[in-house]
This record gives sequence, C-alpha cells and structure tokens, in this order.
Amino acid sequence: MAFSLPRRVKTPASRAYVLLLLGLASALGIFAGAGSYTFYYAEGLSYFSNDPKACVNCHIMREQYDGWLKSPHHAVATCNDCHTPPDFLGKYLSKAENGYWHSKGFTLQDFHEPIMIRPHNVAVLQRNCVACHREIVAEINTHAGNRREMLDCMSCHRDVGHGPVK
Amino acid sequence: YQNIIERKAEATQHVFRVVEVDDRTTDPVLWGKNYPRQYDSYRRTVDVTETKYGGSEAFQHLDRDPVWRTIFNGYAFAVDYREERGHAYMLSDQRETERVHRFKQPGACLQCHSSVIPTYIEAGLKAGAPAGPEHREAQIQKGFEEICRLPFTEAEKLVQHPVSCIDCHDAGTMNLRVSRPAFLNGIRALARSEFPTPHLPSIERWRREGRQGAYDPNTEATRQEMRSLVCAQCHNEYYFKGEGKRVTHPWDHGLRVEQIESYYDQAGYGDWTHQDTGAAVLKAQHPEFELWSQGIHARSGVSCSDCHMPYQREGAIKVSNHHVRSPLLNIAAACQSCHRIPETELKARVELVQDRNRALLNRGQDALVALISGLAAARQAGASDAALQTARALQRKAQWRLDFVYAENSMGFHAPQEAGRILAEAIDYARQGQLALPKETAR
Amino acid sequence: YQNIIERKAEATQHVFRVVEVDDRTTDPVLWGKNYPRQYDSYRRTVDVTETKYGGSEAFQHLDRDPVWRTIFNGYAFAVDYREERGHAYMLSDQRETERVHRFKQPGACLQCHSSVIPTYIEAGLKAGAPAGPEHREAQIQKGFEEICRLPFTEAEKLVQHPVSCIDCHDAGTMNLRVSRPAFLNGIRALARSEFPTPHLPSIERWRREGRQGAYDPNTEATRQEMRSLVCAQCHNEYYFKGEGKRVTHPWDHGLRVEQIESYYDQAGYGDWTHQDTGAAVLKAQHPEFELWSQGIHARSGVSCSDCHMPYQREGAIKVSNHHVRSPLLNIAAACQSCHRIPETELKARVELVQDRNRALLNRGQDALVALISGLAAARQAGASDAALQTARALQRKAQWRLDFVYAENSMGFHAPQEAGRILAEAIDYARQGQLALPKETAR
Ligand code: HEC
Ligand code: HEC
Ligand code: HEC
Ligand code: HEC
Ligand code: HEC
Ligand code: HEC
Ligand code: HEC
Ligand code: HEC
Ligand code: HEC
Ligand code: HEC
Ligand code: HEC
Ligand code: HEC
Ligand code: HEC
Ligand code: HEC
Ligand SMILES: [Ca+2]
Ligand SMILES: [Ca+2]
Repeated sequence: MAFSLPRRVKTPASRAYVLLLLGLASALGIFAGAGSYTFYYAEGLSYFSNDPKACVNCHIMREQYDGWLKSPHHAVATCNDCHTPPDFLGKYLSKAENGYWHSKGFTLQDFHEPIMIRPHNVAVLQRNCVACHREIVAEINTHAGNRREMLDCMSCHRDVGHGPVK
Repeated sequence: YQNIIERKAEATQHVFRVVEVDDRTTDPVLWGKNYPRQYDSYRRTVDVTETKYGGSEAFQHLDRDPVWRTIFNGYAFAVDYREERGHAYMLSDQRETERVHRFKQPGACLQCHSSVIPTYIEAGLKAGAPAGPEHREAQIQKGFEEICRLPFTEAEKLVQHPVSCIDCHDAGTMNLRVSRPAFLNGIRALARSEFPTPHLPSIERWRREGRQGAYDPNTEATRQEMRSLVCAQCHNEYYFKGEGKRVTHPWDHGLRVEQIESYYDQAGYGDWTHQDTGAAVLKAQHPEFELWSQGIHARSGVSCSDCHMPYQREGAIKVSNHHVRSPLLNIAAACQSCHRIPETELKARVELVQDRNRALLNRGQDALVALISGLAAARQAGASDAALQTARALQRKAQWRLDFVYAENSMGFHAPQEAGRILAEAIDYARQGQLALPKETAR
Repeated sequence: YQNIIERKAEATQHVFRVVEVDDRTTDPVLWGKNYPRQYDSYRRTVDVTETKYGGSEAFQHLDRDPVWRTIFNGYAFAVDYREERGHAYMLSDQRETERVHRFKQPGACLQCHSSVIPTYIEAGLKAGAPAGPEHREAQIQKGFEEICRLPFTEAEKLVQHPVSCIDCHDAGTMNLRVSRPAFLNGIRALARSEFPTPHLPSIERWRREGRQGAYDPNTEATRQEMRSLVCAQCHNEYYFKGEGKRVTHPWDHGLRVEQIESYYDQAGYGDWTHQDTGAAVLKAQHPEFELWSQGIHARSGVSCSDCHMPYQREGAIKVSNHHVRSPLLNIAAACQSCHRIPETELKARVELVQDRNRALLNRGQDALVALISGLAAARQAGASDAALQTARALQRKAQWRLDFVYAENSMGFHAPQEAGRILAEAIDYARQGQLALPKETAR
C-alpha cells in the first residue's frame, strides 16, 4: 500500500517481545496465540468455545458477527459450524492454526483489510456446507476440497454467512 | 404432511441406473430414464416465449431489420435468417432453413446441430482410425473429416437427434466433457497463442507449466470452466476450411474481433463477394463464447451454465435446469442468487445495456448501408477496381464488426463495453469507406 | 498487549469538542482540533502520485495529447489545461492557470474552488437579503449572484481556503450538507424534469409524492445519496449564464450527453467560436456526476465517497478517509470492501476498461481533427457559410461528445458502456461532418 494512516510507533523491544512469543506459541502448538497475556486479555480461552461471542471478543470480528446475526443461518449455524472442520482433532488443529494468525494479526495490526478468507479455509467451509446440505445437493457432484473439480458454493451463495458485502 | 414424506423420500433417493447408457447412446429418452428431472427440463426447450431482444420465437431477422438484406446481398443469409430458438429445434431448423434448400451446404453443418459424435466415431473407424477407447479422439477427428466434406443432404441422414446428454456428459461418471473436434482444435490453438485468458485459468496454468503437449480441457479445465466450455463447443465463430470443409475456429491469434479478423486476412479468406459492391466480405456467426470471454462475468468466473442452466429446486433436491433459454425468462434462479435485487430492476439493467447496444447497431447499420450504396453507385458509374479497393477493404472491416455484434445473441449483454467498442469501430470504418469513394461518383 | 489496551480504549472513546466551530468557520485547522483524524487525512491531499490515467500529478494535457490544441483552438483551454490534483490545490491552481492570467474570468469560478459560502452570505446580506438563519439559502443565492459577476481578480480576494469542512458538513451536527447555490438550482431543475433517477431515489420519491415545492436534497436525500451529492456540488458540467455569469447546470432535460446538448441548443449557447472552422462549439467540464449517474455503480447505490473516501480503520474505529484521491492508490479500502478479489486483479479490471476507452478516444480525436482540417481548408478555399453549415453543426456535436468523455476524469470507468456509446456517436458525427464538406475542397 502506498498509503497508510498514521500508526503508533512500535518500539523495537515490544516488537521483538511479540515475535518471541509468537515463535514460542507456535512451537507449543495447541495453545497457540500470542503469548499468555494477550491470550488472557483477549479472552483467548473462549476461542475454543462454540459460542460466537468468543469470536467477537475480538472486535475485528465484529463485522462478520453483525452480519451473521442478520443472516438466515443465525438460528442454525454458529461460526464454528461453518469455519472449522467437524471432526474433533481437525477442529482444534484448525483453531490453533487460525488462532495463531488471528492473534498475530490482532497484536501486530498488520493484517490485510478487509479480511479475506484464505483458500484452504474456503475448502473447510465448503465441506461444512455440503455436510449440512447433503440432501439438497445429493444429485450434484460437489467434490469438496478438490480444487479442480469442486463446485464452489460461495460463488453463488457468498452472502449466506454474513449477508451481502455489496 | 404428505409433502414432507414425499420430500424425505426424494432426498434419500439415490440415482438408480435403470438403463445402462454408454458413449454411443445418443437417444435422450434412455438417459432420461436414469435422470428424469434433467430430462424433463431438457424437453422444455420446445417452449416458445419472446423477450425484448431474444427469446425463442423464430422470427425472421430480415423482416425485422430489412437493411440486412442489403448488407448480406449475394449470400445465403440474405434469403433466410431467423432468430434461434430452443435446443430441441436445432436439427429440424437446420433442415428447414432456406439456406440449405436454396444453397448447397456441406456435412460440416452437423457438428453443432446434432448428437453427432458416435457417427464420427463410426465413420472414423471405417476410414481406418485405430480402434479402442484410448483412441476415441483420433476416431472422432477422422470421422469428422470424412463427414464434413459430404453434401449436407447425404450427411444429415446419419444423425437422429439434436444435442443430447452425451454431447455434454461422460456416460460413465456424468462429469462434463467436450468432444467436438473443431472446438478441441480451436481451444488448443488458443492455448498455444499468447492471448491472455484470465477467464480460463487452466489455460494459463498449462502455459505456466511449460506448454506440454496439447492443452486438454477434459483433463485440465476446472469444473467451473467446463460449465462454459460445453457450450463453447458450438456457440462460437467458425468457418469451413479448404476443400474438405473442415469446421475451423479462427482463434490462433486470440478471441477479440480484430484478432480473428487478422487470422482471416492472413488466410486470405472471404465468406462471399458482396453482390452490389464486389467486396470480399466476412460473415460472423454466434460469437457468444468470444464476446462472453471479454466480459466482466467471464472474468469473475461466471459460466454460461450459471445463467442459462441455473439450479432449480425440485422438491428437496436441486438440479441444473436443462431448459436452456434466455435468463430473462427465469431471473430469480439465473441472477438473484448473485444479485440480491428485485427482478424488475435486474431486467431493467439488462434492457438498459441492450437498448444502448441496439442504438449503436442502428447507427452502424445506417453507416454501412450508406457505404454499400456509395460503392454500388461508384461501381455502376464505372469506377475501376483500383479506385474502389480502399472502400471495399473498409466495407470488409465495418461489416465484420457490425455483424459480429449483430450475430452475437445477447444484444451486447455478455460484454457491454467491448460490444460498444466494436460498434464504434464499425461505424468509423464504414464512414471512412464513404470518404474513400472516388469523388466523381455519388457518396 | 499495549496495543490491545489501546484498541479497547479507542473503541469506547467519544469525540470531545475542544473548539466551537459554526456555519462561518472556514478554517479547517479549527475543525481539525475536534476531529484530528479526519483533518490529518484531509491534509494529505497535497500528495502527488500518478496512476496510469489519473492521479495527482498536474501534467499538461496539451503536451500529452497535442491534438487538443487544435480541437480547442481559439479558446482558453488551448493555452493551459492540466490534470487536476488534490483538493489542497484547488484555490492555488485556479489562481495560477494561464486561463486566468491570459483571459478575463469572472468571480463565478470561485464557487467550486474555495470555501466560499460564508462570503456569499456576507455579500448577500450586504445586498439586502433578509437576515436570520432561516433565510440562509436566500442570503447565499443573493451573494452568489453578486460575486459571480465580479472580475475574478477582485472576487478571489474574498476567499481564503480551498474546499473545507464547512462545504460538506453542518457545523452543528456534522451531518452532510450541500450549499452550493448553482447545484441546488440544478438539482431542483433535474427533479422537475422527467429524467429517470433510479440512482437518486429521493428524487423519485419527491416526484411520486406530488412534486411539492422545490426538491431539497438536505431534507429529502438519504445519507447514502448525500455521500455523492456533496461531491456533485462541484464535479459536474456547468456554464456561465448571461451577463451575470451565473454558474448554471444544464440539467433541465436530464443528465445524458444529448439531453445537455439539447439544453444548450435550445438556449442558442456556445462556449466559443472555433478559430479554424468558425463553428460555435461547446466545452465540457468534469461531468463526473453526470457520467457516474449512468453507470452500474450509481445504480447499485455506490457513492463517490465509497470509492474516493472509503472508511478506514484507525485503531478500533472506522473513519472516512478524507484524503480524496484516485481509488487506485487505495484499492483495499476503496474496492475490496465490496469486491473480495486480489488488488492486482481489481487494478487490471479498471485498466482494461480504461484502455478500451482510451483507444476509442484516440479514434475520436483522429476523426475530429480530420473534420477540423477539412473545414479549415474549405473555409480558406472560400466556401460560403451556407456551404459549411452542416459540417459545422456536426463539428459541434462531435466535439461536445468527445470532450465530454475526455473532460470526465475517470477515463470511462464511471460508466464504461455509456462512455463507449458517447464516443461512438462522436466518431460518427465527425466522419459525417467530413462527408458534408463541400466536394470541391479537400477532405
Ligand atoms: C453459514 C455459514 C457461516 C457462518 C455461520 C459464519 N460464517 Fe464466516 N464466512 C462464511 C462464508 C460463506 C464466508 C465467505 C467466504 C468466501 O467469500 O469465499 C465467510 C467469511 C468469513 C470471514 C472472512 C471475511 C471474508 O469476507 O472473506 C470471517 C472473518 C468470518 N467469516 C468470520 C465469522 C464469524 C466470526 C462467524 C460467527 C459470528 C462466522 N464467520 C459465521 C460462512 C459462515
Ligand atoms: C484475537 C482476535 C480474534 C479472535 C478471537 C478471532 N479472530 Fe478471526 N481473525 C482475526 C484477525 C486479526 C484476522 C485476520 C488474519 C489475517 O488476515 O492474517 C482474522 C481472520 C479470520 C478469518 C479469515 C482469515 C483466513 O485466514 O481465512 C476467519 C474465517 C475468521 N477470522 C474466523 C474466526 C472465528 C470463527 C473465530 C471464533 C472461533 C475468530 N475468527 C476469532 C482476529 C480474531
Ligand atoms: C450447521 C449446519 C449448516 C451449515 C454448516 C450450513 N448451513 Fe446452510 N442452512 C442450514 C439450515 C438448517 C438452513 C435453513 C435455514 C432457514 O431456512 O432459516 C440453511 C439455509 C441455507 C440456504 C437458504 C437460505 C439462504 O441464505 O438463501 C442456503 C443457500 C444455504 N443454507 C447455503 C449454505 C452454504 C453455501 C453453506 C456453507 C458456506 C452453508 N449453507 C452452511 C444449515 C447449515
Ligand atoms: C451473467 C449471465 C450470463 C452469462 C454468464 C452468459 N449469458 Fe448468455 N445471455 C444472458 C442474457 C441476459 C442474455 C439476453 C437474453 C435476452 O435478450 O432475452 C443472453 C443471451 C444469450 C443467447 C441468446 C438467447 C436468446 O434468448 O435468444 C445465447 C445463445 C447465449 N446467451 C449463450 C451464452 C453462452 C454460450 C455463454 C457462455 C459462453 C453465455 N451465454 C453466458 C446472460 C448470460
Ligand atoms: C451441439 C451444439 C450445441 C451445444 C453443445 C450447445 N448449444 Fe446452445 N444452441 C445450439 C443451436 C444450434 C441453437 C439454435 C437452435 C435453433 O434455433 O434451432 C442453440 C440455441 C441456444 C440458445 C437459444 C435458446 C432460445 O430460446 O433462443 C441458448 C440460450 C443456448 N443455445 C445456450 C447454450 C448453453 C448455455 C449451452 C451449454 C450449457 C449450449 N447452448 C450448448 C447449439 C448448441
Ligand atoms: C460451430 C457450430 C455451428 C456450425 C458449424 C453450424 N451452426 Fe448453425 N447454429 C449454431 C448455433 C450456436 C446456433 C444458434 C445461435 C444463432 O442462431 O446465432 C445456430 C443456428 C442455426 C440456425 C437457426 C437460426 C438461423 O440462422 O436461421 C440455422 C437455420 C442454422 N444454424 C443452420 C446451419 C447451417 C446450414 C450450417 C452449415 C452451413 C450451420 N448451421 C453450421 C452453431 C453452428
Ligand atoms: C451456480 C450457482 C450455484 C452454486 C455454485 C451453488 N448453488 Fe445452491 N442454489 C443456487 C440457486 C440458483 C438456488 C435456488 C434454486 C431454487 O430456488 O429453485 C440454490 C439453492 C440452494 C439451496 C436451497 C435454498 C433454499 O431456498 O432453500 C441450498 C441449501 C444450496 N443451494 C446450497 C448449495 C451448496 C451447499 C452448494 C455447493 C455445493 C451450492 N448451493 C452451490 C445456485 C448455486
Ligand atoms: C448443453 C449441454 C448439456 C446437455 C445437452 C445435457 N446436460 Fe446435463 N448438465 C449440463 C451442465 C452444464 C450441468 C452442470 C454440471 C456441473 O456443474 O458440473 C449438467 C448437470 C447434469 C446432471 C448433474 C446434476 C445436476 O442437475 O446438476 C445430470 C444428472 C445431468 N446433467 C443429466 C443430463 C441428461 C439426462 C441429459 C439429457 C437428457 C443432459 N444432462 C443433457 C449440461 C448439459
Ligand atoms: C455466479 C454469480 C453471478 C450470476 C449468476 C450473475 N451475475 Fe451478474 N455479476 C456477477 C459478478 C461477479 C459481476 C462483476 C461485478 C462484481 O465483481 O461484483 C457481475 C456484474 C453484473 C452487472 C454489471 C456489469 C455489466 O455488465 O453491466 C450486471 C448488470 C449484472 N451482473 C447482471 C446480471 C444478470 C441480469 C444476471 C442473470 C442473467 C447475472 N448478472 C447473473 C455475478 C453474477
Ligand atoms: C465504484 C467506484 C467509484 C465511484 C462510485 C466513483 N468513482 Fe471516481 N473514480 C473511480 C476510479 C477507479 C477512477 C480512476 C482513477 C484513476 O484513473 O487513477 C476514478 C476517477 C475519478 C476522478 C479523477 C481522479 C484522478 O486520479 O485524477 C475524479 C475527480 C472522480 N473519480 C470523481 C468522482 C465523483 C465526483 C464521483 C461521484 C459522482 C465518483 N468519482 C464516483 C472510482 C469511482
Ligand atoms: C468545492 C468544490 C468541490 C467539492 C465539494 C468536491 N470537489 Fe473534488 N475537486 C474539486 C476541484 C476544484 C478539484 C481540482 C483541484 C486542482 O486540480 O487543483 C478536485 C479534485 C478532485 C479529485 C482529483 C484528485 C487527484 O488526485 O487528482 C478527486 C478524486 C475528487 N476531487 C473527488 C471528490 C469527491 C469524492 C468529493 C466529495 C466527497 C469532492 N471531490 C468534492 C472541487 C470539489
Ligand atoms: C461547477 C464547478 C466549477 C466551476 C464553476 C469552475 N471549476 Fe475549475 N474545476 C472544478 C473541478 C471539479 C475541477 C477538477 C476536475 C477537472 O480538472 O476536470 C476543476 C479543475 C480546475 C483546474 C485544474 C485543472 C485544469 O483544468 O487545468 C483549474 C485551473 C480550474 N479548474 C480553473 C477554473 C476557472 C478559471 C474557472 C472559472 C472560469 C473554474 N475553474 C470554474 C470545478 C469548477
Ligand atoms: C469534500 C467533502 C468533505 C469535506 C471537505 C470534509 N468532509 Fe468530512 N466527511 C465527508 C463525507 C462524505 C463523510 C462521510 C459521511 C457519512 O458517511 O455520512 C465525512 C465524514 C466525516 C466525519 C464523520 C466520521 C467519519 O470519519 O466518517 C467527520 C468527523 C468529518 N467528516 C470531519 C471533517 C473535517 C474535520 C473536515 C475538514 C478538515 C471535513 N470532514 C471535510 C465529506 C467531507
Ligand atoms: C459499495 C460497494 C462497491 C464498491 C466500494 C465498489 N464496487 Fe464495484 N461494483 C459494485 C456493484 C454493486 C456492482 C454491480 C454488479 C453487481 O451487482 O454485483 C459493481 C460492479 C463493478 C464492476 C463491473 C462493472 C463495470 O463497470 O465493468 C467492476 C469492474 C467494478 N465494480 C470494480 C470496482 C472497483 C475497481 C472499485 C474501487 C475503485 C469498486 N468496484 C468499488 C459495488 C461496489
Ligand atoms: Ca433466441
Ligand atoms: Ca487527477
């Protein structure tokens, strides 16, 4: 970006501290995130709960949360139903992995805005759509996860989770 | 609650293959036994409904826009040129057109008007192509060559059905598949060119990965691309190459109007000589694939099928609507899943685009007809070929562009700005043609 | 963690009014004390960065496209016509342009180049307008009349600042507000017409509800409409009406290029007489509002501010980026909030639209210059005014359309198909003009 709004200067020390924590955190695996204080203060543990409020704890998720509140899925699917793999292990691995990025992004405030979902998380989504809507797409080959063959639900139903973006 | 039970039953029902269909089964009735929902909508392509500029009423274009009799003078299209209609009619319409009765046409025509692939295979094997399923394409290509050169009246006896399931589907997996030999040759030539194809990412990938062998849509294209390529098999610009009348797509330099023109210019090709002016001119045919390729929908990954075969609920299941037709007859399914705005507003947006395009077409028609009369008058007044050369070359350029947009069937919608650009050029060339007429004669 | 605390704190922070600002406060520094974030970005409009066709480098158009010296011959724009840049420069650029030094200009110019409303009010009161805040608009209109007719050199002493907070905001509520008198008159005339305005629903509502009194954007328009109307105050086509040099918008018949033309034709108006050809021609000025009105973004409710002043996160809150500039310098905030595709792809899409538009502009320039030389040659060869009448009328039509797209600052992006349509017409009229030249003289 050729332009950025004035940003508070980070002292080298605090940056190094954060990076150190990040390294440590990723090494520790499941309790990823950005160090204990960040984790605690940002109510990191709630991240592992199924309550959408856990996500919106982080105000960065506010927009998606608000959108979700108004979406037709509000009553039937929580964030995790769509965004994390259904199986136990996959779920927590995914959360740890994503949690790492979220915490890093939140702490360093260096993430791309607007937030855009990464391709492998689209594949996770797709599997969840198909899992719930198996009946209606029974006659369609959906090939969730197969990049070439997959019928991308989001290309037509982009706004199911959070309402229209435009 | 009757309903609910019914729905539950439907939902859990898996496809029972009640009939075995294979690579040779052209009869849709048989496929329909396995897939009754798709077959039901497929049959609806007999329906007749008009929209403002399109729809499926086979009106005579030459009556609605009589200037085209002048523009096509000397060519079969000046005699009979109707609005196209549903897929169900493709074979009978081809048999009925005066273009076939009053002019001699080759077997080449069948490639896009019938379920012809098994016929090709058979003819190919007979002509000595290697046997075995692994040589399927070689058989098709060989048979294609044989049948293109036959007289139409002879060739048409070899086919029974308009486009059928087998033309878009692999019988075993039901995956989409393209088999039209001219299209395979054309898309490979396109892949070999440098023409950017952001709307066909698999071509760009094939290029990046070193351009190995020949690009093969059936193994390389994504599902979403295939949802357009099956249509692109027929909805495209073509000509009959050489004595063998081989259907050929002029895509070696790219898909834009001037790139196709440069292909024809280099080949020294002309579709016919204009009766009034003596110019060697080109005829454009349904370049839907080409124009769509330049539009924002293609670039955004929106396929022909998304709009022309949208998903439709049938009880608790959704299926692709095989009643291929104008999306304006089905806006809710065709557009609203992506554009959450009222139907009337969507229709108004399309018609605004189309009205603008139609106004430019009219302007272009006026200019081209003025050039044609000027040229005809100069010729009658005895101007030499040399004196008319520039004006004739400009007629060719103008006619090609104007016809490209007129023959394309979306009235500009598939790529509004690009269609506008093409028409602006058409107008410019036609007027420049008038300016290039010998001064002594009328303009 | 410092960071998180900051952000949590910011999220709950409210605005403290440290300084009182009111309806007369033009100095942005004072407003900036209350709203430092907006003021910070507002000040950044001094920045200089180029994009492919736009940006904020004040290059000389007449050097980049020298044909415009010919096209504008005899008019101030043939002497100095630069690319516009950031809002910070509007007053100084107006003072510096050769168009002001070498030609006499009126005070009317100030309406859009300065924070002039309090000056109008003062002059209005002096000229006898009724006092009191309830008569604010009467005071403005009166002062506007007074100041428009002054010589520029005199009038410019009465203003200090380029566009400032007060020009878009109500000092009390910070709501958006429009005050430019010419704009208020123009938009009311537009409302009274039959021109469809799906992109300005409040006008359609006012019409439906019986066209009571005069349409008032400040009370009737939605917030989303206001996000465009504050810009439409200045980014529009205008002329100076009559002796009083009143800035006037030619919108009585509608906003499309031919509707504005018919307004000028009926008024018998011409901006200048072309030096080489003697034709009475029109000058188009920055018709951003008009062209945007014909585009799909306007129709979808996307405002100028959405793209040129996008919301941007500052800590925990989002503020409007007051660094008004090319969205291509800020694609993430300007476009990706609606289009979740990569920046490079968005840029490529804009440039594809712009490249097509530029190619048609070039084509139009060639045609118009050819007509101008033809006309000039015929005139020099002694052709009568009667003999030149048609060609001159066609020059006027072609010039108006070509200039409309050239003077519009998005290089076609605000409404790609409409810009293409306008250019196609420009080309047609220019070529027809050549055809209408007396035969004896050169073409
Ligand atoms: C019904 C399914 C569904 C639910 C429930 C859901 N989402 Fe999403 N989410 C989506 C879809 C679909 C996308 C867009 C993916 C795309 O554009 O390809 C998305 C995208 C996102 C993004 C990335 C932003 C973007 O536009 O790419 C974030 C962040 C997000 N969701 C957070 C949440 C949070 C937090 C919740 C719970 C409050 C939630 N989601 C609930 C389906 C869902
Ligand atoms: C600590 C703050 C925080 C919390 C808590 C949080 N997020 Fe996020 N989220 C972020 C940030 C920051 C990003 C942007 C990361 C990036 O782009 O690198 C993000 C991005 C995302 C994305 C899209 C990015 C991608 O890589 O695909 C999704 C989907 C998402 N979040 C969902 C969720 C869900 C579901 C929850 C709750 C289970 C959640 N978030 C909780 C801060 C948070
Ligand atoms: C936890 C189960 C679940 C998941 C995961 C889920 N859905 Fe749904 N979805 C439902 C249910 C239940 C309904 C019916 C809601 C109603 O009618 O109010 C529904 C409704 C819908 C609808 C119709 C309403 C509308 O928005 O137009 C669509 C389309 C849809 N889902 C698509 C998707 C897609 C695409 C995804 C993945 C991004 C997805 N769903 C993920 C359970 C789910
Ligand atoms: C974004 C939607 C969209 C896409 C994608 C699209 N079309 Fe269309 N198509 C339309 C619309 C709208 C019309 C105009 C229909 C009318 O005027 O009634 C149209 C018209 C047509 C027609 C004429 C229909 C008639 O009623 O006579 C044909 C044939 C056609 N398209 C084929 C194609 C092919 C082949 C492709 C892909 C290469 C394609 N279309 C892609 C929307 C689309
Ligand atoms: C085998 C060749 C072939 C294939 C494959 C094909 N079409 Fe066609 N299509 C035709 C012909 C021929 C017609 C005209 C039939 C007539 O007028 O009798 C036609 C007509 C149409 C029409 C006009 C219908 C009307 O009501 O006017 C549309 C729309 C259309 N096709 C879209 C598609 C789409 C979308 C696909 C792919 C999903 C496709 N076609 C595949 C040959 C084909
Ligand atoms: C490359 C594919 C292709 C070939 C080869 C082809 N057609 Fe078509 N034809 C189409 C498509 C697609 C349409 C529907 C679109 C349209 O009418 O513009 C069509 C429409 C028609 C129609 C109905 C509309 C009209 O023009 O009156 C007739 C009749 C027709 N073709 C006759 C022929 C004849 C005769 C030949 C051989 C000289 C031929 N076609 C060769 C693809 C093809
Ligand atoms: C090409 C566009 C497209 C794609 C891709 C697509 N859908 Fe749909 N979907 C539609 C349309 C159109 C409808 C509405 C059909 C109707 O109402 O007749 C629909 C309907 C639905 C419904 C029912 C909505 C309701 O009103 O009850 C669900 C659920 C759904 N889709 C889920 C999915 C899932 C899951 C995927 C991915 C496997 C997917 N869709 C992919 C276009 C699409
Ligand atoms: C003109 C091309 C074309 C023809 C002819 C055609 N189909 Fe299809 N069919 C498609 C397309 C495109 C899809 C969507 C496939 C996808 O998304 O992968 C499809 C999908 C299907 C599916 C998968 C489920 C669904 O509805 O999406 C079945 C089953 C099917 N078709 C059966 C048939 C049968 C049976 C026939 C003959 C009666 C037939 N098709 C003729 C183009 C065609
Ligand atoms: C699968 C999704 C999808 C479908 C289906 C679809 N569109 Fe679009 N449409 C898009 C996208 C993506 C764009 C590009 C703009 C953007 O990025 O939002 C677009 C752009 C447009 C535009 C503005 C560009 C232009 O050419 O003027 C119009 C108008 C439009 N669509 C109308 C339609 C109509 C009418 C239909 C149905 C016949 C339709 N669309 C079907 C996704 C779709
Ligand atoms: C959908 C986004 C969008 C909307 C809405 C929009 N613009 Fe633009 N505008 C652009 C783009 C993109 C450009 C081209 C910038 C470039 O070439 O660098 C542009 C260019 C401009 C320029 C020239 C900028 C430069 O860099 O020189 C001006 C002035 C302008 N627009 C004013 C307006 C006004 C006034 C409105 C509303 C009446 C408006 N725009 C609405 C996207 C938009
Ligand atoms: C008071 C009149 C006025 C108002 C109100 C106004 N502008 Fe401008 N704008 C100008 C003038 C004058 C310039 C050229 C300044 C120069 O070149 O010195 C300009 C320049 C611009 C540019 C070009 C910047 C560049 O870098 O080239 C853009 C973009 C723009 N304005 C958009 C807007 C938008 C969006 C709004 C509303 C939010 C707006 N303007 C409101 C008068 C105005
Ligand atoms: C109705 C509003 C309006 C009026 C009245 C107006 N301007 Fe502008 N002016 C603008 C806008 C908006 C721009 C930026 C867009 C552009 O340059 O096209 C601009 C740009 C300029 C520029 C910078 C670009 C260039 O053209 O060199 C100069 C200098 C200028 N104006 C001088 C004047 C003078 C002198 C007058 C009076 C004769 C005048 N303006 C009257 C709105 C106006
Ligand atoms: C060219 C027009 C224009 C000028 C000049 C302008 N603003 Fe704004 N301002 C806007 C627009 C448009 C918005 C968005 C309002 C909305 O969405 O309702 C806005 C919003 C705001 C807001 C509300 C919060 C936000 O950021 O969205 C504040 C506070 C503000 N402006 C302060 C200022 C100050 C202080 C100045 C002078 C330094 C100023 N503005 C100059 C057009 C302008
Ligand atoms: C507030 C939402 C919004 C913003 C911001 C926005 N767009 Fe759009 N854009 C739309 C909508 C809505 C359409 C119309 C198609 C549709 O309905 O999806 C559209 C259509 C388009 C199209 C296709 C039509 C055409 O004119 O070719 C392009 C390209 C496009 N936008 C690019 C951009 C770019 C570049 C920017 C930033 C400068 C931008 N948009 C900003 C909402 C937006
Ligand atoms: Ca039709
Ligand atoms: Ca600029």
